[in-house]
Amino acid sequence: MNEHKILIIGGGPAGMETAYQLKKLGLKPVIIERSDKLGGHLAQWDRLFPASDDAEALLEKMREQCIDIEKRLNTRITNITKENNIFHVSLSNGNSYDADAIVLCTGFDLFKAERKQEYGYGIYNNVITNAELEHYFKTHNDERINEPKKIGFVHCVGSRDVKVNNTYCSKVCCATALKQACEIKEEFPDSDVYCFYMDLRMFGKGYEDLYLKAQKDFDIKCVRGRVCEVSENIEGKLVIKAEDTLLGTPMKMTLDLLVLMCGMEKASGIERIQNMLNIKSNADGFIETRDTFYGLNHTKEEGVFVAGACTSPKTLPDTIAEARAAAVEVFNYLKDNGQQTFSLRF
Amino acid sequence: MRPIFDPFVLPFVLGMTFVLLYCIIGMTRIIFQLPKEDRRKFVRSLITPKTLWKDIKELFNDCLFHVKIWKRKPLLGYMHSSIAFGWFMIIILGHMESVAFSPFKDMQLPLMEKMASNLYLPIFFRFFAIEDASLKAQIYCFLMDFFLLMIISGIVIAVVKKKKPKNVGLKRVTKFGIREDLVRISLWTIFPLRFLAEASIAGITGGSFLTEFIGNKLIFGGSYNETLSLILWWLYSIDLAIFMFVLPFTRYMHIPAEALLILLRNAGLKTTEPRKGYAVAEIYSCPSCGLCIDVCPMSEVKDNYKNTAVYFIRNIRKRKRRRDVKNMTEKCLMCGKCIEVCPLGIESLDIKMAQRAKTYYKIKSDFSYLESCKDTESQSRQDEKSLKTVYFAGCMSHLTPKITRSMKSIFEAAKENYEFIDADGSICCGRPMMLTGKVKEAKTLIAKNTELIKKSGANRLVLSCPICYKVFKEEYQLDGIEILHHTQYINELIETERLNIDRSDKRYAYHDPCELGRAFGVYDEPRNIIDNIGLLTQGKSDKDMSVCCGGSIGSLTITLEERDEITKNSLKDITVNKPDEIVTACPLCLKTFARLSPINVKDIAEIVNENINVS
Amino acid sequence: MMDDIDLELFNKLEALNPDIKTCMACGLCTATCTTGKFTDMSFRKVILMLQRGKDKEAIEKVKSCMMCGKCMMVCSRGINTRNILLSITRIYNER
Amino acid sequence: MIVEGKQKIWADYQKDIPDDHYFYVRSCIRQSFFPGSEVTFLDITRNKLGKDFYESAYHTTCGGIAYHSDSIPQETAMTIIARQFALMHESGYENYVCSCITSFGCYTETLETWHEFPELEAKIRQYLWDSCKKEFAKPKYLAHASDIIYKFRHEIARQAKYKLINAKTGEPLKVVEHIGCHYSKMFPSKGFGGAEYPHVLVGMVEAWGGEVIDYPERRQCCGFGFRQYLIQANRGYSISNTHKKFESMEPYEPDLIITNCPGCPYFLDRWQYVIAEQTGKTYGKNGYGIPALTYEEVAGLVMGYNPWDLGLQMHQVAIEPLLDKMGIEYDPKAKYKGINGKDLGTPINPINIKLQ
Repeated sequence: MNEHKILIIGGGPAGMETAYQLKKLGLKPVIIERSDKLGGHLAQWDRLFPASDDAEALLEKMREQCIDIEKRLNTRITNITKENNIFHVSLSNGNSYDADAIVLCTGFDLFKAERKQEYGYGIYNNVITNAELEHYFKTHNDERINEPKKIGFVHCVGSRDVKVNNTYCSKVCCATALKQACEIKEEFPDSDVYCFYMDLRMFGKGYEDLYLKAQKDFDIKCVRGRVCEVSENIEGKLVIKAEDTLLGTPMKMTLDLLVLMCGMEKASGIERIQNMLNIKSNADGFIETRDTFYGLNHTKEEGVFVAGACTSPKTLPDTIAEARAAAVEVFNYLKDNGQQTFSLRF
Repeated sequence: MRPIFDPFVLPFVLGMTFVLLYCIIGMTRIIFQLPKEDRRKFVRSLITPKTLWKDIKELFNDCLFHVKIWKRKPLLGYMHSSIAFGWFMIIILGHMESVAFSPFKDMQLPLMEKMASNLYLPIFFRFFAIEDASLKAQIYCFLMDFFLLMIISGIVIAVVKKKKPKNVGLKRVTKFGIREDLVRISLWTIFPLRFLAEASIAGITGGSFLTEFIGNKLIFGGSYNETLSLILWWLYSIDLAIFMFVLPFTRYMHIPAEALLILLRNAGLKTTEPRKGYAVAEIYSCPSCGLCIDVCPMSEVKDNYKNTAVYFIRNIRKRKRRRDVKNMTEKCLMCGKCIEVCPLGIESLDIKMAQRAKTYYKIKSDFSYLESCKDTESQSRQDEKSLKTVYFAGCMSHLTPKITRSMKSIFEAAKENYEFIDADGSICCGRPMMLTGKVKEAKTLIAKNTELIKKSGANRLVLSCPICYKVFKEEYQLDGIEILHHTQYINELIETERLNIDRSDKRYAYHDPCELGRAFGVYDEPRNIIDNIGLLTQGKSDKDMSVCCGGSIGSLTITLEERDEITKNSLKDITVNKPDEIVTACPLCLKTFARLSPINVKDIAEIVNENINVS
Repeated sequence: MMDDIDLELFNKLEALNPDIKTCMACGLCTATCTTGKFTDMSFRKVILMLQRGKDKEAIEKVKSCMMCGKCMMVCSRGINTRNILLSITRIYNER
Repeated sequence: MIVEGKQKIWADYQKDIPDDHYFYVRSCIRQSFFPGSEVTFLDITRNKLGKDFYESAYHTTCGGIAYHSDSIPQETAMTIIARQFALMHESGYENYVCSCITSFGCYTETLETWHEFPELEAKIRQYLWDSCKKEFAKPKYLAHASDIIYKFRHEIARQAKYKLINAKTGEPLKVVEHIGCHYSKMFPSKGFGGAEYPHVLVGMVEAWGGEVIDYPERRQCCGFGFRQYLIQANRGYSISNTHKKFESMEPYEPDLIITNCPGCPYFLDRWQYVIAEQTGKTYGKNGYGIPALTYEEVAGLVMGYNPWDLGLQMHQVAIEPLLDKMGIEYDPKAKYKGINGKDLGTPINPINIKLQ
């Protein structure tokens, strides 16, 4: 007889926070993480918008909270069956669990920039992604970033674009772009930094201040218009074309560095788990929630909960809030159904 | 018998000669720099009895008694008039005394010597003459001592003011350099030295209560030490010389310059060039008193007090780099408060406007598109001849539809036959353009508007914006068309009972827009209207002392942050007596206040409209 | 091609009026413009044109400005539009 | 430039076309612009590669130019195309290959449209019956002629007498490849290498020893663009577009431009003359232009065909510098002689660009 647990699939911010809150509610969460450490995408990031807070400090705090929580790293789910409201979960390391509830915190994948072929990622040397720039900020080690004089940021790469089948907004790229623009300008004060945007969606607290700061203090030049194509000139510099839609004229310029703001896509391999649990995707490819308001932490399958960016692109504050909400929802579910885990404890 | 000459008079004689020559040359230069027409006007004013009488009256009132300062700050007034009038009286009495009791009266002296002695004798009379025991002489002695005491009392106040400006009601005083310190100290010491010099010799040559009894008896113990006395007389003379040699290069130049300014002003002259003629007379007349510093709305913002009128004038006078003067000129809000408090009434705004007109703009305006602009036809106009009134809201009023809407409804309530001439957009009145110094371009706009208004056939023009009002009053030539701001118009409607107003017990504070109040003295009409509607509360500084709202388009370069400070300060003044609502009569003030005001801000037309008695 | 544009004058303008940078192209200035009733004046576009090296077109627009200051009153970023227009007429040459 | 990145894309965009048995249709304008090209194509495929390429004398225009210049509606264009398919069907072929990129685009567009809207296909079937009493079958495979050469590029390289290599220096020739817009820009999956980095011509150039250059305006249209040229008032757009491309490729000093579309070699060739006459500027060395050839002409040169038999004298830009570089022997006197030896006449020398 296996111990009854609550299984959290994915050890990113959503998973860590859900686990921590469940533990505080007196339940027994287990985090299943396919990589060798907790943190998800947050571990790849250097600083966080809107105020360039240290990502590592936040991650450290979250990891600390998870110290006493049971974790299975380097582990994948191989099979899930459901019987009398109990999930029998087999893992790749041969272990298995009986779970009273499952919380999917599988997060997202960054859009693969090479799919926007016209931007030449993987073909032209000086085209990089937001994640790579963040890695540069962390390590200062990227030979492509070499005293650039002119830098461009392309917003909405892989988002709001029917040509890559992603019609949704990834929500975090505008603020990330301006944050990174300010940071790279800080690093190379003599450079000119251009942001090519369609709409600047600075919806969150402090985001508009970030926008103003970027303009006023960092002289970031925001150009309304999507970059249509990138090529390389004989000196190996990038030539980009876009329309300045506010003026209605096409513009072409040479850049030393182009940063693609890759948006969020559903996590790869998530369909496998969805199939095991009989859970559908929504039109954007993310996991479908029960509804848009009240059932945001629920799937249509009883006992399977969701938190974070696995259901739609989310910011970190959104994710953390949703993780906390998920913990409460799980708690209520177990209480109402008189599940074993619950009766053991109370 | 005393000697008739002593070398110690020489410094004074030289100083006096220098300062007289300097003033005569300076004055001549100013008069020659005047445009021909102005020069003719000036000469004419001097031979017209009416202006001449005015000249004399003002010379006394302003130069000697400083009536204006008295009115505002009595202690300062006393300080100024005691020194100025006292000194003046000492000079006059000194001359009279020296004529009456001259020790050389009976001597046969060569003409030159006589003239020369006449120059210094009144000043150093006590040294050269021996007391006459006659009553007349005693009276002279008494008066001389009296005025000397008066001056010294004034100087005591001046010293206190310098140390603690707040004691005389000033927050900030002008900052000065070493030269100004020197001249000030020399001025302050003239009369104490004179007192000591006269006191030292009073035992022999006589004196009155101050010099003889207090000075001679108490300080010198009634004795006479010839060397000490001579040293004091030398010091007195040298001090006078220092004062006179430095005077033309300091603020004390305002003493002679003011006299000239009064004459020029009474001749009806105005500044046309920023650094020539009339402007020079004004610039030299500035005593750097700094009264304009505290009242300048810009002083609210740290460091901006350096842009106030006194520093502006000083920079022009010092022929500072053009760019500094230009920056100061462009920063000014043009609210005119500095002029209001200026004891000399120096029209520094005119100098600023003249300076702005000197700005060189490489790109010229082109309003040729206005030629094709059709006469704003009005559908409502049935019979052209019966049209009495046109309403011109102006650009800014289009940002405040509550004003235009209220005006429309007031016109209708008063059954006015009117036409809203710029209902779907104005041609700018030209005042903002004027303020940038582009006078010629402004005239183009003025001409176009003139044409449109004249075409309407009306005989009255009602305006909602004081910015427009100013330029319409000053620059437009709309012969036969009466120009009214809506405060004046509404007031007239109420007084002639064409509009009936309901009363409430609401408390209103009224803010005087600069270009309506200070510029044209329209203070009573709005107050009268408010009296008919509710209760008028007093602000901390009303009417001519009203503080600019901060929104003024007079300033070209002031930043939004700086404007906000001014607005907040102005609001503080207006709401000091806790009104329910703030009322103003300018769309710009309205919009500016509305941003930061804790209570409702309304235009006067709006509150009138709210309270029209329909029955 | 943006690379060939000489922005010396624009940089001068921006140094004198750093608030230019904060424009977010909301279009209030254009919508409220008094001159806009008669011409295609648009302050927002003037700035963009100067930034993109289209000085000539921008100057044509600037010439029609009546300086009324409405754009300054409405600007949601508090930009001193009126003085920027004046600065343009001082810095740029009519060619 | 990261070659592996491109190779990955090329690998992703490969299409399946058969080796043999094609119904071949010619291009309207290529026959008059560069008459040697299609002949050479058929000669290479039939005689050098030993394949079955069938032509029908009843084949007409595909209607593409009329369609793209808004002279005929889509249904008309589709009916014309349906008729060509009927010809193929009647001839017993299933694989359709066309010489023209415009046609290729129209065929692809038509087939895709019918796929999405079968009712339209039924309608066209009726139209074709009503007008010609013909019935058609859709081709099993649709290819562009350059796809065939691409497919056999290595075979051609094996049979080659010359290479795209400078015979004197041994350096590979620098080649600009220009793809017709309608080859894969509309349907990236229908072209070898996709839309952004097409491989069809790159593959040929690299197989035959040349080096492809990737210049900033590579994706730009040649300047034909239908309305830009066909409407006389718009021709300024056409030439300024071409000018932009040459300005962009100039720093790379290309030796040759290879194309796969009827309009492209024409405009890239002829406008060089006009630009030279207008601005005095030539883009080749020593007052010459850059030869702009069709892929058949390049294949022909590589395989040792006589340049004048290939029709290279029909080019405005002199071909001789390229022949010299490749070490191809030719008879300068024979340049303006027709196949039958008859004199074709000699063009008047322009002022700014050398013709021979």
